[in-house]
Amino acid sequence: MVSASGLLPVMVLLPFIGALVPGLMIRAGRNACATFTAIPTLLALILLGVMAPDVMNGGTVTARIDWLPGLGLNANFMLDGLGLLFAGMILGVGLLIILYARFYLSGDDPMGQFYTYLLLFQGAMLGISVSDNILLLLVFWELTSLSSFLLIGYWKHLPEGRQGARMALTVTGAGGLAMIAGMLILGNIAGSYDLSVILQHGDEIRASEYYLPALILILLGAFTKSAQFPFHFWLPHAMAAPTPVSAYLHSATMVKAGVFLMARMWPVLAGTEAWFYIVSTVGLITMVLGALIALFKDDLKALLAFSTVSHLGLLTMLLGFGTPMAATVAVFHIINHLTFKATLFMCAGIVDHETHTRDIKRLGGLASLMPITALIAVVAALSMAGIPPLNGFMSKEMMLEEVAHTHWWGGTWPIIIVATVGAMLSVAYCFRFIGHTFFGPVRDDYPHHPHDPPAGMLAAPAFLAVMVVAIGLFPSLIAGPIVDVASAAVTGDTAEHVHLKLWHGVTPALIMSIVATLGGAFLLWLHRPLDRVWLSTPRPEAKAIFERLVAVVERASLRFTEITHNGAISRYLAIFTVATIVLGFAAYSGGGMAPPTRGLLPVPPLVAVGFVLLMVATAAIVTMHRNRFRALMLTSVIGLMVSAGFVYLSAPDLALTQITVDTVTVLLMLVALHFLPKDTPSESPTILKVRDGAIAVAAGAAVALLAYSFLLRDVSTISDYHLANSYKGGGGTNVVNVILVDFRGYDTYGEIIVLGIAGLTLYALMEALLNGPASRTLRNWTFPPDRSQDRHPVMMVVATRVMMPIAVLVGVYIFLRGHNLPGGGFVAGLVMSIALLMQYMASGFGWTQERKRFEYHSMIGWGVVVAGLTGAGAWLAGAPFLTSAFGYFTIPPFEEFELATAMLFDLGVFLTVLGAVMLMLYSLSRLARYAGETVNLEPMDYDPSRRFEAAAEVNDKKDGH
Amino acid sequence: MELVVATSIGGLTAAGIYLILRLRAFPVILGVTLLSYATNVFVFASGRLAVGLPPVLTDDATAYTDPLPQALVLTAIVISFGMTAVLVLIALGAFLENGNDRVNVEDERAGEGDA
Amino acid sequence: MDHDLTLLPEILVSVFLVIGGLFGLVGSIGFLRLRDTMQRLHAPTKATTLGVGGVLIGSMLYFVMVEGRVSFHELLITLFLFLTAPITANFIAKTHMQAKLQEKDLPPSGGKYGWAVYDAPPGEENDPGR
Amino acid sequence: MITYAIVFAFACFGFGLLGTLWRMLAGPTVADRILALDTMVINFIALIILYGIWQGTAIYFEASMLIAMVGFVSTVAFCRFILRGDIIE
Amino acid sequence: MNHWIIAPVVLPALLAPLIAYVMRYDITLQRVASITGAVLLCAIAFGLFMLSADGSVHVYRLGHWPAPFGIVLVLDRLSALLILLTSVLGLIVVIHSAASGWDQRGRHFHALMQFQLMGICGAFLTGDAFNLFVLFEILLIASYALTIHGGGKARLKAGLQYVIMNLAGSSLFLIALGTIYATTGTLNIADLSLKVREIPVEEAGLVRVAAMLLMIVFGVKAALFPVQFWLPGTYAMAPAPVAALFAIMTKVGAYAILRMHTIVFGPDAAPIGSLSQDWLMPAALITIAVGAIGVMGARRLMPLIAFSVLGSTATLMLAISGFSPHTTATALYYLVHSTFAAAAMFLIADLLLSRREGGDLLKAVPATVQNGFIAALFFAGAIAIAGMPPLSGFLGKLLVLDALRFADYAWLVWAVVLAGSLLTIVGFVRAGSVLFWKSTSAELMPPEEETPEEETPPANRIGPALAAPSVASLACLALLTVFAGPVMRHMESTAAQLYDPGDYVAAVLEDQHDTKKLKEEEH
Amino acid sequence: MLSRLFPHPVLSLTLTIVWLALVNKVTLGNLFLGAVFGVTIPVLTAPYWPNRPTLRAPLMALEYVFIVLWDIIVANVVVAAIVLFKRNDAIHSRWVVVPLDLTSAEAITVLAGTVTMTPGTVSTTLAADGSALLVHALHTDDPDEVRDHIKSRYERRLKEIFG
Ligand code: NA
Ligand code: NA
Repeated sequence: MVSASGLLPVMVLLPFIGALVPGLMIRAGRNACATFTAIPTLLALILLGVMAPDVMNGGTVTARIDWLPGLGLNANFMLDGLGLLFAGMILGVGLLIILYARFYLSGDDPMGQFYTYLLLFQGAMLGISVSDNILLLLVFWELTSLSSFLLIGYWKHLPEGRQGARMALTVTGAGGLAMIAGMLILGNIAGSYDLSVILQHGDEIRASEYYLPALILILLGAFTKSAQFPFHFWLPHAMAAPTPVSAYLHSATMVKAGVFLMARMWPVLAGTEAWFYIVSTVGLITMVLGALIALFKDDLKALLAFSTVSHLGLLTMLLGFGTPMAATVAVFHIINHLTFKATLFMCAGIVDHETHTRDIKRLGGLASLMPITALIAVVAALSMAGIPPLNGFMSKEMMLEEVAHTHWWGGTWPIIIVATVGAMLSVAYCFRFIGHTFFGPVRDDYPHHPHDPPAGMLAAPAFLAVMVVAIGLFPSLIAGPIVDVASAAVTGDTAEHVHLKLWHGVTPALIMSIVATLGGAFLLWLHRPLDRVWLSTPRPEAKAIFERLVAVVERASLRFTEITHNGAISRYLAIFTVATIVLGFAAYSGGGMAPPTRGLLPVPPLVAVGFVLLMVATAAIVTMHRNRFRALMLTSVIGLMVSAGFVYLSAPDLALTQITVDTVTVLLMLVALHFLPKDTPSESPTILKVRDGAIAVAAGAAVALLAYSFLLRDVSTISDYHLANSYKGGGGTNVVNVILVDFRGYDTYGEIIVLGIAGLTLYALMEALLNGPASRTLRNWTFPPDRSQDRHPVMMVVATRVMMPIAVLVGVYIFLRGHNLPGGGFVAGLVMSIALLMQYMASGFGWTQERKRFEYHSMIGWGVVVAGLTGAGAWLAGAPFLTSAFGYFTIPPFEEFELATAMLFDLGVFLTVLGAVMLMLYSLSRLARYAGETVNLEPMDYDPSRRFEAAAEVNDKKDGH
Repeated sequence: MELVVATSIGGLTAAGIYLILRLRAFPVILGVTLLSYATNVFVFASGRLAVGLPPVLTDDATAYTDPLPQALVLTAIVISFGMTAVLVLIALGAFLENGNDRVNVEDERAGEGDA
Repeated sequence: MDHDLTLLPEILVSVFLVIGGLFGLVGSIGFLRLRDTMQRLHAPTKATTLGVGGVLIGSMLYFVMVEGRVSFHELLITLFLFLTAPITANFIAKTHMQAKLQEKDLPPSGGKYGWAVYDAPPGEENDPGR
Repeated sequence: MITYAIVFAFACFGFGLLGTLWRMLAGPTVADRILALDTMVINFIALIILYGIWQGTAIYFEASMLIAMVGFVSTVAFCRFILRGDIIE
Repeated sequence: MNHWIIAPVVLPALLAPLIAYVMRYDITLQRVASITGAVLLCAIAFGLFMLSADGSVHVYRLGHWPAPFGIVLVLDRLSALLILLTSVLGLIVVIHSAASGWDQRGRHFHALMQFQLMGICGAFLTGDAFNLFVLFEILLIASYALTIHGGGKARLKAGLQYVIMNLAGSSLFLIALGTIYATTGTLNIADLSLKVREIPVEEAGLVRVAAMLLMIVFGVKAALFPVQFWLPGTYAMAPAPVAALFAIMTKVGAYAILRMHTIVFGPDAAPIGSLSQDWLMPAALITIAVGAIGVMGARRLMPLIAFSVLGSTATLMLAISGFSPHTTATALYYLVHSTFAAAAMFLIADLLLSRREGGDLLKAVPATVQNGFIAALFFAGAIAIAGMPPLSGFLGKLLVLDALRFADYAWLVWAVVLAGSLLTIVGFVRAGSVLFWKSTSAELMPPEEETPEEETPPANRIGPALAAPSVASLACLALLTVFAGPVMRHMESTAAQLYDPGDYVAAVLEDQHDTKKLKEEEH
Repeated sequence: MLSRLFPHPVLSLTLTIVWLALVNKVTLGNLFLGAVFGVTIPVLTAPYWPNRPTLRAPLMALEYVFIVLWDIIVANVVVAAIVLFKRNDAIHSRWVVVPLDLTSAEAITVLAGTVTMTPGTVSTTLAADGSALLVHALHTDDPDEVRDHIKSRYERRLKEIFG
């Protein structure tokens, strides 16, 4: 047992591991590729064989691997009878399909891919069949959807393949998602996601109030997968896949997953009214409907596909009956269906392969041209039709037997009639399949002249056909044991053994069967007129409906997205603002406010004047903003008044900073505005303006109220510590500066990095612009002809020459005093840059740039590095980043002065600010030269002293003559 | 005074928001500028208002205004300066490349996908 | 403002402050009532300059005579204002000329070249970048 | 007495501020508006100095000095923008 | 104090200027430096991860000032996890941008990238609310630059919108911080935890507003309804490696919500109550729907991916909205998944689009070279982000659904998540089918003039260096799947630590008296 | 060598004084520090001020300063009177062209500045070759008189000062 339980996960893993191989082996040739695909399958089959005896003896092989115990999702495997049956089918048929596909696929088809997908699919199916954890089962379940998607869409150049694959994935994927919910509910009722645990909680589950939702959700998964009405429509379209895929997916594996699931969950979910009516009804409808449609399909594969639908319906119905016997019959029929359906698919593939058509109306008389194929197909088809002594007969008989004593919607008769009709239709399409394909006169208009294919292609169907006969003749011997253990696993009843035999005597079932056979033959005889009626009857085309539905959803989604995410940032912001106001208000209303603790400070008249200026300027910006230049000037007024407020309210540092920053900002904006339109067109309709106005006023009022509320209330803050420790611990009397460079130096470090990045960004963007289409726009730039000819006026140049050194000195002063009085590296950097900007404005870009001593880039770099290294320097002393040190020194003849590492840090700030501001303006002003501005070589338009020299020259010339 | 400050904040916020809801980059930039004035004053006000008590230590002063919000505002001013600069230039770049300075993406539905 | 002041400094300081205030006021009045832009340019650039000058002197005197500490800061501000005011006026005048006036509205310069706002400097007459 | 003088000066320059604001909004020419802004700055400097006297502190000195400096720069920049479009060329 | 704690900030911050200035003319040197930096960052992050794995909280007091007066960095399991995640993602992205040549399409890419990493790591580490703002701004401004890297009109417009949106967000952040300081008088997160709880419920109006505003700010970053609108446009237009890196940016918002909620504004803080939960779950649900609908309706690949990322992030937020140790653990698992899945998707899309004619329009054009390889990568990425097995997205989804089963309206949560998954799957299937399958069909229309913005690149093959980052992202997902058990155990303990903030608060504030004394002795 | 170290001796002196004014404390240490800045800053900014002018008559410059200061005070009173008491239509503004003999840029600038700061006149623009100054007079009935006043009172002195 120990070894066996180790083998189980290995068996499941083998196909997945093997899936890596074909892609690699394809270079070694098609045979090698096929062989190496077969090997893992074969190995898995061998492992299964090793474990089989335990199971056949009534045991269960289990393996438990912890995967995600927190969730209850574990790689727990369990091989019981049902699992053994399915695993055997999956691997056995898989092996045959691998063989068959080797010959079926043409040289143009990427065979490596095919085998990879096939093995992935095989692994997933195998996983489903032996999962002992429903979450694990879900994993494999979804994997089958995915891998079958790849298989169905294998011929990706065919639109039918692509559509079929998408439809299959959509439908089964949707079912799978529903099933996730169902399984989660189930697990929660049972308290575990382990199947073996769940199986023991059947009564509890059925009694739970969540039973019905769980049931419906799980059945959605099973029905979609097994193509039950009304989800049956995807299956026929999956037939666009290569025939080996169809044979595999639609006989033995994929579609049986749903049936498997119902069988697996049977002990837990079955036996209730809900189960009975939902499952058996859906199954019955599917059985009849599938058979009916199959009868009128001309495409061999489509016919088989609908017959599959029909048989799946049959199986579903049986499981739905909820009786152990019915379940046992279902198990038996699963085996039988596998054998004949896989055979038929392969035969259809052979026909297609040989004649290059699958259209039944273009076929006929193939029996003499490809006798072996015909023989195999006839055997399988007769079995499907339920003709003795083949295996299909037996399970059909047993099915009808179950039907005969099932009480359904008020009696047994309704179901007997409907089931018999189903069987009749089934017989009819089976006869049609063989009759219209292989019998009748030989034609001379086959698209391609057919003959029997190579043995390799025939081997697989032939083997299965033999099985069809053998099971029919010796059911107990061949199928009996496995049916026993499998049905025991479904019903949980190990005591009862089914006695599979051909002859049960004259039973109601036999009568129904005879009626069905005769009726079927009669239907086939009437096929031509019926076909005409069928074709002229309007009926809903499921595929069209589905595609229309998807298209509608798609269009609706697109519409929704286009309306909501239409790139209208203005609206996004409006929503943002409104949401903030609403949520903020909602938050507020959950609390209250303490009574005010502070009195109002008086408002001197001058403050009132400043307030008027501020508010009028603000209002004026709103009303006059379309004249951009004017609006910009008005922001200067606001900046001025805000600075005034800072001065009045004891914040000199803020005033300094605000005023200098504003100036640089205005300069930047002016440089940009030069290239932007000078006016903003009036575009918003009035209603929009009113709306925005309302939002804006609401937001303003909210913020004002918020501020007003806290302004009236005291709170004790941490800054007492800063005031107390600024001088002692930080070495400065300007507490704000000490906070900036010491207490919260890390913020400042971040802040200069922001500036540094801004500088870099502007530079990088400018490069991108000047190398992109924007440069074309710029090159076509025309300057207004009436602009002033006064480019670098003499007076300005001279004044700047005097002022710049003074401004630099002021910058130095502001830098040095910052630690103790308002000022510091940041303002100093701005003052320096304003001094330089003055020079740029006076003497022009070209001349000034030529005299530049420092690279702005490197200035930023050095700034950030100096600040960083100053901070890191503390590590040398074993102290944390940015720990400062300071001391007071006296070097005659200087005054006593203070040196603090914080000043070095501030130097970093200074350098970064200077570098960033200059790099920004430098980058921006490069635009002008692209727009055709010349580079000036002289500092002023015309040095008046040259007038004198020029005159002298003229005089010299005159003298010379 | 408190009322004056609160109203100023409110006025600046309202104007700022009205402008950032406009359709062109330049008024939006102006709006952002006004908004950052508003937020700076707001944060500043969180230290409450004081007249004539600058937080520079002197021997004769008995009380100081709260220095911490001032430091925060300084940081915020610098950051918003950098941000404004980047905003202005991106707006300019977008204008030069697009030929207009609209902030909203125009409806230029390019071709239909064929899924 | 409860310092113990002696009369003379108080009078001196007050006089300068009042003078400063008056000139500031005159400048503003002129700025408001004068007829055209060029006229308005005269009022503030002069009157306000002296207005601020008066205040600055008042401030210096106050700190020296009342608070007893010498203050040169005001001198610096004066220096700045005196350096910049003419340039500012000059620029604003030129702005007005460029925006509202034409060369023909002005008397000729009397030389070979016209006024700098309208005429390119020697040697750059044909520069397309201008 | 100084108190009265300061209040008087406050009133004068305060009136000046309002006057410049009016001129700035009313124009009519762009030169008027720039001039108004420049004058506003100068009035503002005077007010800060006065406030310094009022408070008896020199701590606002840097503010007025810087305003004098940057006020000039922005006035020139505004003018250059009208004159040439490009303020740095 | 362990100085390594600040290394994730200082290392890139020092490296970036060097790259930008010293190496500015040599792209090879930049690449070497950038990749080396990223590798070092990974190593440091791993070290910190191990350091914090025992559940200890490490506090780094910048400037040696005691909390709450100076700024502190706090390393706990959560911050260590996110830094590790950031650094690994950073390495992946840096390699991709070097291998794909994205770093050459504009200036200063690597420097900006380093700054970006610095900002993100800093945001995860900081224990100070205002400092969080500063680091947000760093990571934002770097992201502005990276968003418009390489220029182009659509990208600039998208960048402009991104900047505007975030500037509005930053303003709100400041208002929130102002209100916080005004009501509590402190900025240190641990200290806030204490101060908020001291406020009587009936006087908590203002601090509640502050909490809400903060959550909205973080909601903007995390792209939650109704402030999610910016994300699709920005991510769709950003350069692919940048968009990949942005996978972590939304997580910064998620992180901040989680951090502030558990330490400061948790439901045990009476003044705040259940403020965060009340709106987070509906917002997340609507966002999931918006994302899924966006995927379903997308006609272009990049918006499709962007919307799927929106949905994925919203699923994360949904898990966070459970606000219990268990739901948070699942959220953290999903966070890691969502980050790598989004990154993988963007990188793979880049491999495809740089080889494909006709831009990202979902329309059949002739197949690119290595159609199959790219298709396989795309398939894997789509599986991951749509939450299909076998990758971690499926496990994450199961975890989230399972964890939220006791939430109010659990059925609605499940319905939205599952329906969202379906739409996402269908959308991706459609896209993949057109991009990879239909492109092989013969009856292809000749490529039209659609979006010749990015000129058609040469049909170059994908070498190992170029494939590695995408494959590595997928490999991370695979590892996350295989080792889901141990990973979840770690997430459980991370969440447990998060919901027991006593240690955090004590570690930050505990030895303040000692520190103060030490500081005084120094002078 | 010396000229490279002191590109602008007057400027250096000015800066030293400005420094003292900035720190607002006249001590030997500050004087020394100011001197250090006075030397270093002009060296750094020297490239931006080529062709430094020479002051030929420093005393005369001092005289000039006092004359101008006096004129400014007078100017303000005069302008105040005009502004306050003259009716708008009684104000006769005129343009005045002042042909220049000065050729030094610095001298012209000082002259233009002086004109602006003194009675009722604002200098507006130079001729493109710097040969004339356009002055706006707030109120005058005789532009020639204004021109002659400017030339005799200011330009003559400046010519001597700047050589
Ligand atoms: Na420090
Ligand atoms: Na004059």
